Amino acid sequence: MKRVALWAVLLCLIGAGICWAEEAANQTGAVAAIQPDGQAKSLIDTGDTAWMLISIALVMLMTPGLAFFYGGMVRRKNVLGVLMQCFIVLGVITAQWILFGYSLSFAPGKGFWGGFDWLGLCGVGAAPFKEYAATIPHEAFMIFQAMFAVITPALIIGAFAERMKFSAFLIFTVLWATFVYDPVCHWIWGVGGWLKDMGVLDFAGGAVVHINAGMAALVTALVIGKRTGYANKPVSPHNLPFTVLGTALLWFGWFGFNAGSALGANGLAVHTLVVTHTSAAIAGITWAALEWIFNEKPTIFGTITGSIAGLATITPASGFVTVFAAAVIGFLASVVCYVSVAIVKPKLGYDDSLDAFGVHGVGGILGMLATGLFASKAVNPAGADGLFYGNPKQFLIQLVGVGVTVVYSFVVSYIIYKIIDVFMKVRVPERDETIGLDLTQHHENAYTILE
Amino acid sequence: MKRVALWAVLLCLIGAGICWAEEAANQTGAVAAIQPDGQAKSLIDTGDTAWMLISIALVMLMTPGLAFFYGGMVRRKNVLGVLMQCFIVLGVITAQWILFGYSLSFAPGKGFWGGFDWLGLCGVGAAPFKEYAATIPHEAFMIFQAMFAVITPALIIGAFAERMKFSAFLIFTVLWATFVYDPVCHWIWGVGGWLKDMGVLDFAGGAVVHINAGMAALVTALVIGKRTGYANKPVSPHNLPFTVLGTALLWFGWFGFNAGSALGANGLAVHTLVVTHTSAAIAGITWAALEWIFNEKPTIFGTITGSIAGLATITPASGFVTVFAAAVIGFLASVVCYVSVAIVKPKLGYDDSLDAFGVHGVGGILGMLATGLFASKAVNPAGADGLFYGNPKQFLIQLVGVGVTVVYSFVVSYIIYKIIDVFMKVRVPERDETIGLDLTQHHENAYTILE
Amino acid sequence: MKRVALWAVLLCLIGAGICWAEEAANQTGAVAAIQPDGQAKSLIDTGDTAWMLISIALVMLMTPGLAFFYGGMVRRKNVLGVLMQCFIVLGVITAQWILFGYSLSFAPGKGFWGGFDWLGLCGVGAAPFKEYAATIPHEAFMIFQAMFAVITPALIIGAFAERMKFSAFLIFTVLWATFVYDPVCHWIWGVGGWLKDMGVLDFAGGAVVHINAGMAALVTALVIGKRTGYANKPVSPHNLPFTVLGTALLWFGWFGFNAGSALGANGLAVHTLVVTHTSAAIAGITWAALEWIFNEKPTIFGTITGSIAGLATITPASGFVTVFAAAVIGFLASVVCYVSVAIVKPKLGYDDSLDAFGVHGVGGILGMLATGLFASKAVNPAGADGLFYGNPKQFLIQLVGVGVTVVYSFVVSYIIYKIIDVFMKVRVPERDETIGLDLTQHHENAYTILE
Amino acid sequence: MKLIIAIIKPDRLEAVKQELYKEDINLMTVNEVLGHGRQMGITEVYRGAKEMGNLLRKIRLEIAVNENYVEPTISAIIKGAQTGEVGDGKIFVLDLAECVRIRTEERGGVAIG
Amino acid sequence: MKLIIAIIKPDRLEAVKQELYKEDINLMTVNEVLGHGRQMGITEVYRGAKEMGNLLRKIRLEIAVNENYVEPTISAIIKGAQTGEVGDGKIFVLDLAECVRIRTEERGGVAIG
Amino acid sequence: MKLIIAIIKPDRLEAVKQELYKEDINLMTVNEVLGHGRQMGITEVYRGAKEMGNLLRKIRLEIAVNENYVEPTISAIIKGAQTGEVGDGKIFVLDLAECVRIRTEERGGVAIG
Ligand SMILES: Nc1ncnc2c1ncn2[C@@H]1O[C@H](COP(=O)(O)OP(=O)(O)O)[C@@H](O)[C@H]1O
Ligand SMILES: Nc1ncnc2c1ncn2[C@@H]1O[C@H](COP(=O)(O)OP(=O)(O)O)[C@@H](O)[C@H]1O
Ligand SMILES: Nc1ncnc2c1ncn2[C@@H]1O[C@H](COP(=O)(O)OP(=O)(O)O)[C@@H](O)[C@H]1O
Repeated sequence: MKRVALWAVLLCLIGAGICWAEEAANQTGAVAAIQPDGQAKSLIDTGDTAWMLISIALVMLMTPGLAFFYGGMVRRKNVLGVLMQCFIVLGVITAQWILFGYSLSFAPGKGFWGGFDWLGLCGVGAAPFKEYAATIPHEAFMIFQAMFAVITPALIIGAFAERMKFSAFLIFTVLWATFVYDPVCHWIWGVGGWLKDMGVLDFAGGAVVHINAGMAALVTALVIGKRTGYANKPVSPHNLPFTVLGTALLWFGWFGFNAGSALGANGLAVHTLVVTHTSAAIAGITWAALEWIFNEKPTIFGTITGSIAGLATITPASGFVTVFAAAVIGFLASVVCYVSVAIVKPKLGYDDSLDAFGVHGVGGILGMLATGLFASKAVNPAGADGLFYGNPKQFLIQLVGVGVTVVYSFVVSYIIYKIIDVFMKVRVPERDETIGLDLTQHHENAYTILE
Repeated sequence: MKRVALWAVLLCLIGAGICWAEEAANQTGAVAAIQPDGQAKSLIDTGDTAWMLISIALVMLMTPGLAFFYGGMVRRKNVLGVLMQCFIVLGVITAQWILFGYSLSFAPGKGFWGGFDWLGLCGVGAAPFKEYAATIPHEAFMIFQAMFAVITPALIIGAFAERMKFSAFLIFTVLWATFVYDPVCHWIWGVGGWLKDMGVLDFAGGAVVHINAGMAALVTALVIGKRTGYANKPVSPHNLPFTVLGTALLWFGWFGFNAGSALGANGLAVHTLVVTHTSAAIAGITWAALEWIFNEKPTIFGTITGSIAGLATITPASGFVTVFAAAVIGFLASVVCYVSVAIVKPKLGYDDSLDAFGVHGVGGILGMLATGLFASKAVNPAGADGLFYGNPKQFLIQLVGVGVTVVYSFVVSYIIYKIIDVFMKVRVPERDETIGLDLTQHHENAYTILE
Repeated sequence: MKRVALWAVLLCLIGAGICWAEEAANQTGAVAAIQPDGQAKSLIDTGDTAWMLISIALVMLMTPGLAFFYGGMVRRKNVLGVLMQCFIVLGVITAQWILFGYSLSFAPGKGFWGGFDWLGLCGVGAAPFKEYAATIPHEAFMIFQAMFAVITPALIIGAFAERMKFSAFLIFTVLWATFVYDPVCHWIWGVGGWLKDMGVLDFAGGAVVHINAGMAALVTALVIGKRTGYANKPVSPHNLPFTVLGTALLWFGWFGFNAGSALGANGLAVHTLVVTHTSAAIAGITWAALEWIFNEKPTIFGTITGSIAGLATITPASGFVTVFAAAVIGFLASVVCYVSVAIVKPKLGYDDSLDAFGVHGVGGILGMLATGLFASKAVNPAGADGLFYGNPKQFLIQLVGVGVTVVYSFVVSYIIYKIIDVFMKVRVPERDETIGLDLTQHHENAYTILE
Repeated sequence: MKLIIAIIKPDRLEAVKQELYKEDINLMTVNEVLGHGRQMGITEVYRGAKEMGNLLRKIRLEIAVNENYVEPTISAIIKGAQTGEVGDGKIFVLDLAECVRIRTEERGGVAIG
Repeated sequence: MKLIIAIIKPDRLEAVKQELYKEDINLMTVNEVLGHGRQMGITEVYRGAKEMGNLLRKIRLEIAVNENYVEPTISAIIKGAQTGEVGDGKIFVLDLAECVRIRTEERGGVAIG
Repeated sequence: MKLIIAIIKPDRLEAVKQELYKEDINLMTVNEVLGHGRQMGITEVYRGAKEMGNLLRKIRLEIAVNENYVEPTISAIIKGAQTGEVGDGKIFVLDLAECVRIRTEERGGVAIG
């Protein structure tokens, strides 16, 4: 594994170099790509671009946010393991995206993946690509989507936290991004994607991001097995304030995630933001209320779990539904995820350590279906009416979208896991697990005890 | 209390539902509300909207920022209690705002509250509402103001930290938002508000936010009584870096709070930002200097307290004064708040645990009066000249604004507290206080000790 | 030292007052300065201004981000010392900038400093100053640059962390900002600056910020001497998650730092953001790979160090190079900084506590030179072609820029240090160092142990 | 010489210190421990998973004294720490064979104070 | 009466507690310590600076018992903590001269339980 | 057998460990404590509220040794920890009735090392 990493980096650079060398040869591409004047400029709206620039930054911040959200929940001896996995995803998937991930996902094409025209970002410059976003540079859309491609595999980390080998994790992530994320993303969002053409609505990633990651989480949790000693005793979060901090950053970033998906600073972006915030707020208080009823006391851990569930669930619906629908969706998000996390999981007995499936997978499915119920052309004429607005067909379409994503992600994630497991055990040896991932996988300690 | 919470949530949803059902019936409203084209679009400026979108996110982030600012100051056993109170406010007041708070505060009207036309956000859509902001969607103004409505009651938490029952807190917050925040907000900012019509200047919430919250803080601190053992020994902050982190997020968010109140990306917004930053900076170093003189050494805790005082104090003045005035105001903010926190409070002996009154209340009063001195039409033609620019009347008007807010908030906060205290003791039993709110109110621990 | 601080603040206010008094006298200046209509308005682009507003906020957040980045690395007993130094810089340099720093740096002029026309911000208002940015208020450019002036001296803190007297630090910072930062900034960025006129390219501060701070770091580390006990044992970071948090905030803020330096929401800003993110990502994984090869395991501390190196290195190049070049630069950044931090430093044996020189100084030099290699007019017509695009002269120009900055900062920082050392020992007494800066310099503890 | 170890409730530390000062006992070593005693713990709940937290925060005092101080120390601790409720804690007394002051290398009873 | 001090691996705490409960030993005081023993530490690396971390996290138990409980306590601890690998830890037994229950002021063997 | 408890200044730990190694004493248990001694605390100030912090960070070492190692251990600790200033700390020596190595169930002097 050791040197492979470096070689990979070098190879990437060379690969990319070829593309840019070509580019440099005929020059024009690059010029049109970035120069902010002439025809390109006239198409670009500075207000829309300003909102995209900050949305990109907001969504980038979500991955560190997730790192703290998850990092606070694990034991002290594993917190760096979680932070490391999140940050390495930020690095590796950014590279993957630039080299080929963006092309596989978004280059127009009707196949399994998108086309190969945009490998190494060839042709992706300052001129808008109208089919995706007419008033911002194509590069802005590309890098905005890069942040989605980063956070999705990072979400899965919650399922196998505290017991996966770092090298295996790295390989899993790259393969998963390429063979699960990129195709599903293309099908639902890419020009020529078959689910998109069928009419599946997924505003900001209910299926592409949350179901996709959630199913992979379920698979890996099942296959890797429970943490040692899990049966006897629940694991208390080692630093709940960190988890709260992560939630704050995620909520903050989610405004860019959802409202940024409007790809401009318009009424739809504002409405999406309102809807997103409403769902998060209602879901938070709903979870607190459920705990108050069933566990005597509301907890901050529950409240923020509810908010995250509300955010995940509203994601696919956020650009299509009214504020009222958002409140209902937020309410349902907490009820359903509460049942899945606090009742179903212990019954079934798998160890989805930080509830990556229970919150994101379940929330994503719920949100995609809710979109089929509550979507309204009155909110977004570019969308469709849902069942409650007289169009039952949309609900069926959403069901198909959900079904395809669930099955595809489950099966392919399983295959990837198993293949890696043949070459190297994916799970760390028990001794390493006992000592903790920080020391055994990274030779570091998060906190000093003396001094 | 237990089930009440859930029922409340459900009721809200139903209430809201009725409104949206109506809306759906005649359709048009919703369409005009969100659709980003036709006449509505032509009015919306994408640059202004982009700045509002991010300002909304920035102000949202202030409540978690405040949670860490306060959370770091309390003892380890109470940190989750503080975080929980802040997050539940984010949830509950968002719901309140959408259902009726926004209408009570901002629907045009000359009464105690604004009108009831905007209950459940009926009629609040993408079309700008010119009286508030002509170039951004009405929904943007609504949700921007929601964040103000959230953070204001959250500020009060500092006064009764470490000893209030969670259920009592929840009821207090909702009543306070409805009977104190909403009317005062209407009087000063709402179309038809009598203090607004009188000419009271409050750019971003010196009276509406800081005096309002500060007086409620003073009342609750007085009525709930000192923390057990307070007399013997000051309570050292359990995690000052968290308090510093909170300050950073607050300062960052305050740019949205103040400069966002310009409601557009214009010269005034930029100037407001400059003024805000200047006041925070000068106030920070002033407090440090005061400590250096009177306590031998400057502290980080003092420096950030000063900055927060500077931010709170400049808030009402930020859109009306020059940079020079901002420096003076920042300087005065630290001097006055230092006296109030380090000298007056110990003398009077009430236990405003985290100085919610001493910093926000006192800072707000100072800022409102300073606005009456330093405001200048040269800075903002939509404002007024203050005493130093030859218009003593404005100072008197500001005095009225301050007086009304101080008295009203003090009295009504007292009444609300006392009514709740009749039905349920507001203060936790001493045993719970000793063990800590985290365990007794929420059944959680912030940090693990072993593992 | 004690009362000096307060007097300084007062003096500043008076000084500033004079300027504003004049301003007030002839009124017009102030009006034109802020009023958002008439001719001024027509020039201002709301989209560009929105992006600048948020970029300002982002860059402000970098200083607290740096505080946590550094604060997590030191021992528990010194964390507040680091946070305090960062926050006091935020306060003091903001004051310095407003009073005279901005004028010294940016007022047009051909001398050692810029002119004195903008002392106290006289004449700096809402109207754009075309030579710097034609579509945003001049005040926006001023305050954006203020954040750069703040973070640069804050970077140096890493070199002498855990052992500098606070009062000496304060004096050093103000003198350094005035005699090192302001002139170098003027030479490279100011209208009339000789290095600018010579054609030195530094998009967002490779020389002005990183080399400048890095050389000062090297000098101070050499002169102040090693930490007591440094030889025997490396100092483990007391709270690595804080360092990770700081990295997240820095990365987030760097989008404003680099892409904000495009001074508008245009294709160049987007491209700069993409380039910045790419370099950070590649550098992060490169450092991890190097550790994997040479130290058996990749660490999170290494990964984030790499990312910061990548960000610092790409800074001067970010608006001039292709994405491919950014990947190469990111790769080189980690390789070179890794060598400097993990191999050269221990060999030479100086104690640059947190590698302010090893990462920022070295990265800055590398980045400036790389700009001379990879810059391309195809990317930014306002730039120049580098060596690889057929213009070897640009590389020589960059060499001159680097050389001048390296020598000037090294020498003048040394002189400033030595002068202060004559009047007061710059280093704390050994007893204070042993007990820790938090208690001895600030009379505070970061964390409670009991309770 | 005896080494007295006392386990007390965290919020009684201040009171115990005051009582000890009154008896002129100023030297002690303190740390935080978790105690498992007759006192009922408080249930903790994390995402629905309940845990009967049976380890409660306590403070552990270690005080080395000469024989004649043993009883005053014990009664001072009791005075400061007793609330009458379960969980008040215990005092353990051990024989101390030797005591050395590092600074002066003094030994025995004289080194203790 | 004896005061038993045991240094064990952190992940064995739960098992040790269970074994102690079986022997009806419910009272104990626990804290985290760092142990330096025969067990090899794990190298830590910070920006290339390697450090042989020779202090490992351990749990320290303090249990005061009457004589007849000494052997059951020792064997319960061994049963719960033994893995057979280096680093399993040690048990130290000290004579306990006196024991006081703060709540009731009871002394001696009766105060211990 | 003896159980040696030493309270030292945090920054002396490294030196004490080196001195102990020289005497071939490698086994020990360490934790952080707060000490209240003759050494003056440093005033802490929080928003103007002053507090005379009289508890200072110290390191507590616990070392079980056979009789013949007692004096070497004591003098090694002194050598490493002594600075001559107030606050250098104390060494306490207790009789150790029994010692058990959990891994092997060995007892007595042989289990100590
Ligand atoms: N036999 C014992 N051995 C070790 N520690 C004990 C013992 N008995 C009590 N303790 C400590 O004293 C604390 C208080 O004891 P507990 O039984 O709860 O109170 P009480 O003494 O009022 O009955 C416990 O939490 C534990 O830390
Ligand atoms: N002589 C001793 N004095 C104090 N603590 C000891 C002693 N011997 C062992 N310990 C503690 O017990 C722990 C385990 O000891 P170690 O030698 O690693 O295991 P084992 O007993 O299996 O050989 C050590 O980390 C240390 O905390
Ligand atoms: N009698 C005692 N009982 C318990 N701990 C003690 C006693 N005397 C000293 N200590 C511990 O030793 C530390 C150093 O003692 P101190 O009196 O400050 O230094 P010195 O030994 O140089 O006079 C104290 O902080 C305390 O933790």
